[in-house]
Amino acid sequence: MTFEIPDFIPVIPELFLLGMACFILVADLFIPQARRDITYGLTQFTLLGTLMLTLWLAAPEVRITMSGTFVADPMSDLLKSVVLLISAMVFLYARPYLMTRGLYQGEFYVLGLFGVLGMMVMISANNLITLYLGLELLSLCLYALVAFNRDSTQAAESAMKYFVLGSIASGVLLYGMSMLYGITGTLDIAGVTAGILTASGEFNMALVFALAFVVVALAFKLGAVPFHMWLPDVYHGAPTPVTLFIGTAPKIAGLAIVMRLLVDGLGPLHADWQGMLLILAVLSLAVGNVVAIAQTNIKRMFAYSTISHVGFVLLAVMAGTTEGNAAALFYVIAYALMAAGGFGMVLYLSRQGLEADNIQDFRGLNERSPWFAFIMLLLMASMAGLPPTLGFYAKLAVLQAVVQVGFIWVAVFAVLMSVIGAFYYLRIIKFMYFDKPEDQTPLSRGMDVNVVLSVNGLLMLGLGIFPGILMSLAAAAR
Amino acid sequence: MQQAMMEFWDGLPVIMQIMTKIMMIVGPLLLVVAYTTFAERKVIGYMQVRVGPNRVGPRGWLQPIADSLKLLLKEVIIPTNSDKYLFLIAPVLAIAPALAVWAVIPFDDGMVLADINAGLLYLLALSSVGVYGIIIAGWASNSRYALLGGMRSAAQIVSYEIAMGFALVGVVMAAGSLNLGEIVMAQQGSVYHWFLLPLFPLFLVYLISGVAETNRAPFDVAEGESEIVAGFHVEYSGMAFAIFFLAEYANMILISALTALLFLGGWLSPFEGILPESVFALPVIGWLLGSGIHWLLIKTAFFLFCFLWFRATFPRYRYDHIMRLGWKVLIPVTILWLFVLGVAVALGIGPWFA
Amino acid sequence: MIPLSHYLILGAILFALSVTGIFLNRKNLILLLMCIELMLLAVNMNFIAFSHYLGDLAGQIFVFFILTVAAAEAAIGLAILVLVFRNRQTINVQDLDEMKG
Amino acid sequence: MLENYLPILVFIGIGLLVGVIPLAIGMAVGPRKPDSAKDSPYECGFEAFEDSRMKFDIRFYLVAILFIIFDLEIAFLFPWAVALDEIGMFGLLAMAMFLGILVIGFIYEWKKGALEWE
Amino acid sequence: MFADWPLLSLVIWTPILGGLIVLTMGDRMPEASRRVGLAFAVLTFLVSIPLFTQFDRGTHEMQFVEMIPWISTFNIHYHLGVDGISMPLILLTTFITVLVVIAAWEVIQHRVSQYLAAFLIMEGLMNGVFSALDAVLFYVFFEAMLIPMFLVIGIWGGPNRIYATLKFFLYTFLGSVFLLIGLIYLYTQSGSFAILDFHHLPLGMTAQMLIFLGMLLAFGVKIPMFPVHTWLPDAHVEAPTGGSVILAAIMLKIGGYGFLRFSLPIAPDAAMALDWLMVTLSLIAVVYIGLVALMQQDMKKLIAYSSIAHMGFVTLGFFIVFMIYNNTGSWQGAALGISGGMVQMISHGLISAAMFLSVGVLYDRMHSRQIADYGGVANTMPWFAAFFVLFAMANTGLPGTSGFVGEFMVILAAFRADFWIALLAATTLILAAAYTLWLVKRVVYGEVANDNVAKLTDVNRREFWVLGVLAFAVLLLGVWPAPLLDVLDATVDNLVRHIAVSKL
Repeated sequence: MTFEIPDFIPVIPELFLLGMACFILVADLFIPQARRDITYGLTQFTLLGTLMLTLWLAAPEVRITMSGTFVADPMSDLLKSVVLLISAMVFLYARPYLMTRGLYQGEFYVLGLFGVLGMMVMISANNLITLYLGLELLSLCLYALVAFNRDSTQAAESAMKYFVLGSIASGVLLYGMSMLYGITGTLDIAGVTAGILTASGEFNMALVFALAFVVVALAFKLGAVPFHMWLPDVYHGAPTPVTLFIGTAPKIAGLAIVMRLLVDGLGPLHADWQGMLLILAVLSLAVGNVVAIAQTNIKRMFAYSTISHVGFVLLAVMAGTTEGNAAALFYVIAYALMAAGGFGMVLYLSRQGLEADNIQDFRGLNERSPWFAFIMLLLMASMAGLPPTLGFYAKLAVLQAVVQVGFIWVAVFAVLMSVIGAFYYLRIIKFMYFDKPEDQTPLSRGMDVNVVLSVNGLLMLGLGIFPGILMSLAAAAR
Repeated sequence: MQQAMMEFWDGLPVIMQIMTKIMMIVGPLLLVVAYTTFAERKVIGYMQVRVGPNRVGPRGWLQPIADSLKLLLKEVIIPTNSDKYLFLIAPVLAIAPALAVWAVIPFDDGMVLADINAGLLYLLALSSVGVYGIIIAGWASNSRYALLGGMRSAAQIVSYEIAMGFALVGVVMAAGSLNLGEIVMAQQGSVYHWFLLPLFPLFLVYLISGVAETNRAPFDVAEGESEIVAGFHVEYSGMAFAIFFLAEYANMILISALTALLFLGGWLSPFEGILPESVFALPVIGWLLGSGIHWLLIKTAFFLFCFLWFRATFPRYRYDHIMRLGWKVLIPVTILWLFVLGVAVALGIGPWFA
Repeated sequence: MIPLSHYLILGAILFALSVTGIFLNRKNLILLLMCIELMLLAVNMNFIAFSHYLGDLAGQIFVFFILTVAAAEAAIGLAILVLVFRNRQTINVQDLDEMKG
Repeated sequence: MLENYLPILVFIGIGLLVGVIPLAIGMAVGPRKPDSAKDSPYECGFEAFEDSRMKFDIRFYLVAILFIIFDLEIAFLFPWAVALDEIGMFGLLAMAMFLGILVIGFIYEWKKGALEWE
Repeated sequence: MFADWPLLSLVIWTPILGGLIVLTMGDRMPEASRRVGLAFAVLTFLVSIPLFTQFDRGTHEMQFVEMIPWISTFNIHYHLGVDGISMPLILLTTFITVLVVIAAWEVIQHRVSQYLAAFLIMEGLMNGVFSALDAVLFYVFFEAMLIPMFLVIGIWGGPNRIYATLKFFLYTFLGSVFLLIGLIYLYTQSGSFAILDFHHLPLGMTAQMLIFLGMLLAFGVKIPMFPVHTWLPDAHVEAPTGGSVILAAIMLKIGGYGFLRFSLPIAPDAAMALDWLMVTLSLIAVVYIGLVALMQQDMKKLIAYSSIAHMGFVTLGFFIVFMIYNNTGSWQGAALGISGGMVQMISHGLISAAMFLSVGVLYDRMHSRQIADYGGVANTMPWFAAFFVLFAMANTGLPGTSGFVGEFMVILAAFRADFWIALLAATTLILAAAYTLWLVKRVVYGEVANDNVAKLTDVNRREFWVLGVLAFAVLLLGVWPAPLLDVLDATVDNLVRHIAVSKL
């Protein structure tokens, strides 16, 4: 038996990223602290380079390689590009914060890059092994990143919680996978689908069990109620740049594995998982939105808001139609962009000695910086789902998919919950515009942060006025 | 007569057959252990220009028997506040793997208790278990010295285990098998075919790691009397102590035997392929010069002697030097050599990888 | 020949044990980490059993990867544990309550 | 094939017995006269004044963690090494990449001082 | 010459562009911001005039149509067009905005550019609401309006502004999401978001009922109908003058417009089945809210309640058509109610704007809205008093003012339906007269109440022009409503014809 040399072309972006991450890891060791900007620059170069490669290699057909473990298709091209773009933004926003806290270390970037690699592998997984490895590569990097500030009690505690619950989720996922493997006799996702279709009736019970394990694990990873316990604490305890990272790109990758494993792999069991997802989604919407109102810490508030957004995404997936899947992709991309901007604003306000993670810290932002108050306004409006911002179309697409399959009352419930959700986003707008600032320190960050954050906010409006591009991309990806 | 014996043998239940075989390994082994202690004292004695033990029995030959009797009759002290069960389990955990490993050691072609494919893996796995004995002993004693000694030797053992593992990977690459018998047979041909030559750096690494693994001088800081009294077994006395002692020597012999098997062709004769075939056909001389268990014993004995020799010659290493040697010298060397080896195997270089 | 179901039951028991351990244990974080490892081992048991009975090697390969990841996970878990201990001087599960959960 | 493992099982049992029996004999035959001085842990003559399971150096943890990682890499190397002849140049390159990444990690920990003891 | 210009797009995007320009000017040069803001407001008004002059009064078809694909995935188009119902509302919007910008000239000194930008952007969005022919486009404009209004009330409002603005926002938002679900349902049925397609979509009774109720929530809150009107007094009272004006003059009309554009044509059978509910609620608004207005101590609140009552009249006019049909068996007579409602909307747009501006004039001088603080204003501010009395008369529906035309038409229609309903509706004339004139009496007439009033100065030139233009418009529409009725005619006729056909 000799190995066939696989087609490496679809994997080039990943290989490039891996090579560069390794290079940066080593190079950073020889860079003195004063020249840490080199590491940062290399990281951005890597992300953008990978983005270029991904776009360059993007193609409308499905390419399967690496003995069937790796797939590149329009969905992976789209999601990877967004993941890379958002990660680049994350690192950009994070830099001033890291510099002022003594956290400006190469490890942050290396862990981040490996996390991005993990996400890319997840997105392109065509085999349970690849899927699991990508997931773990991402998770392990995130655990380490959460604990990145070694002197923070909160960070250590939330890292521990994240680690424990994340590992349990992985274990549960693996257990479900093992049962799937036992029933279908293959680890290949397409094979699993075929296996389920041909499996005889006596396996029905086992299949439902396996499915339940998989769904629970995915719910854990995505933070859907009632498996959301870790999320607020992790968002709260982690250093803000890490919260920013966790809150954005991994959600995209998370949806990617939902798509690959649940929608594609376990597609024949749609009738079984539809109900499960429905319950998860409804609970997430309710708990996320209601509990968020009570939060005073903006990171916690965003955490609960994330939960509610996850509810929306699950709602779209639940529909089980092509439109639903496209809506889920569109929603999650929109969400990642919004969250990047939202946390970017928190980082923007923070400075030496001020975390700016309290909602009160947004007081009077309009007087301190009308422009960034406007940017934040756009971001919050988008999260609340107000037209003409991007968030509205995301919700529209999801609702459309839900109504189409006849779940009108669920749609009504979802919009009611988003009205509740609008309340706490409005509260931030209220603090920014209607209150007097307590803190008069002038806000100034580097030009790069100013520009990108502005673009990020304006994107909410721009993509809100022309949502067609992103929507058709999402539709083409399914 | 022979016929009757064979029939008797075949009539025994399988389990009895196995037990008998095991006894045939364990019995001599324990004897060798006992006399290694004696040899150690004698060899070191002569190296230091003294006589060594010479009172018990003729020229001291009964010394090991006396020692074991003495240890048997001494009290097994269980310190207060110690964890009694763990305290007593620890020595058992140390000796059991040290003996059980011998199940896969081939003494001659086909002369092996369990001819399993994953022999080397089994070996690696069991030798790791020995660490538990040490750590548990250190922990259960409830003594600072024991704990520190236990931690130190555990850290040392695991550190060298990595280098050792890499060295073994080299052997497997060269032999293409995990079965120890097959590894030996892969070295068949002549003395040049022994892995000693192509794997020389790995051989050195393996030997050094072996010494460190067994906590022998010059890497015996864990029980360095001058620093932390006697390491993890400071609280042990009587038979409990004796068992640790036994385990250490059994391990020493094991490492020697393995070195012989893995790098020096095991039972293969060094004259093979050098002397003409006809020589081996001769009676007695042919048997002596040809491959056989005696060559393995000789090689093992040589390395065993080396162990003693090292102890007599080298001054004790400082702990940080030990760790540095393990991590910063041995591991890089092995990894580097694995690369070289990989290329050599792929290209089929030399008489070894063709 | 041991029937497949025995292995599966063993795997299930191990899995249930680990889950029970995780939820009942309120004292020691290390125990928690061990339970997580146990969970992965239960999964491995399943995979190996299936792999053997299906005559398909993929399951065993998966186990290989799971083991590796488990080791990396244990390494990070221990590192975080050390961090928690350094910051709080305790590894009691119940003491992890600085943030309302 | 599985029968080959039976001797091993028996051998392990005997190994345990070799540990247990002498210990039992020793405890039975040897004297049993506890006294507090004898039973107290060895402290170079000091009184044992506290639980001796004290904190110890973080580096022991570090070694343990690094060991886990490296030892598992070896677990990958074994099957590869066995099959090296059959998987050809591609197998070799794949493992070279794998080891390359391992080496990068090794360089990292080396430079970060994880391997320093004093 | 304007016929082939994208007039509707211009009407929408000119003010939005202007708003953004003003916004970027910042607070450094308030005077320049004001001038630029005014320039854009006037420009928009000028652009909107051809909509009226070039309007083809003989057809009910959509005019000035623009249609380009927007979101192809969902078959959504950038689809604009106006008919007789929407065109007057656009003119009203552009006209009122000019006045609001002028009225803010000296009053707003704090964050001027943001204030003006908010109003200009809002103007564009409201024009968008009136001209959108695609449901998603409509919804986008409909919701987007909320944000600038939310900020206007929250930043420049009175002491209790935050409560008021949140309430305003959440009420409206809550209502509108049900509209959204309804629209999505319609999309899944028809495969497009074109409103005109919805009109011709056959729907079952249950679906119609649910859609109608969903839209009722959205538009009922907006207009506002009893019992979801409670946000309005709060919002009006706390909003700055400009905010109150826009809110009363235009935003409320969006609710009425929604009924005509969506509820009636899309779910005619449901509307017919529920007409008792709508009429009852309308009458409650007219009578009960009228009584509530009588009790108010706060001028703005009084006008706010009066607005609710007047809007009750509008909905009465819209939904009484079914009763007329039941009574007379003819759909032709029914058009009167709808036309009346429309005239009432336009007229109320002018009058309420004028009333709020008048109160604003007083408030700017005295910083009080309490009726009790005033008295004898006529002595110190004769010009103002004259205007105020005129507007108050118009508010009561005095013949010769625009208020009269609409109310008269609706009451006339009501008589065709049911005598008692007409009688109840007619009480509005008495009630409105009571509360408005009592307000005028207490504020304008009598002795000079206190020193503060004595120190008042009369309207300045700017205020004079603003009030004067409004007074002119109110009188013009009162004596010569024909141009407006001409515009409405064909469209309303078609609407009635359309709802006459059951969709079941």
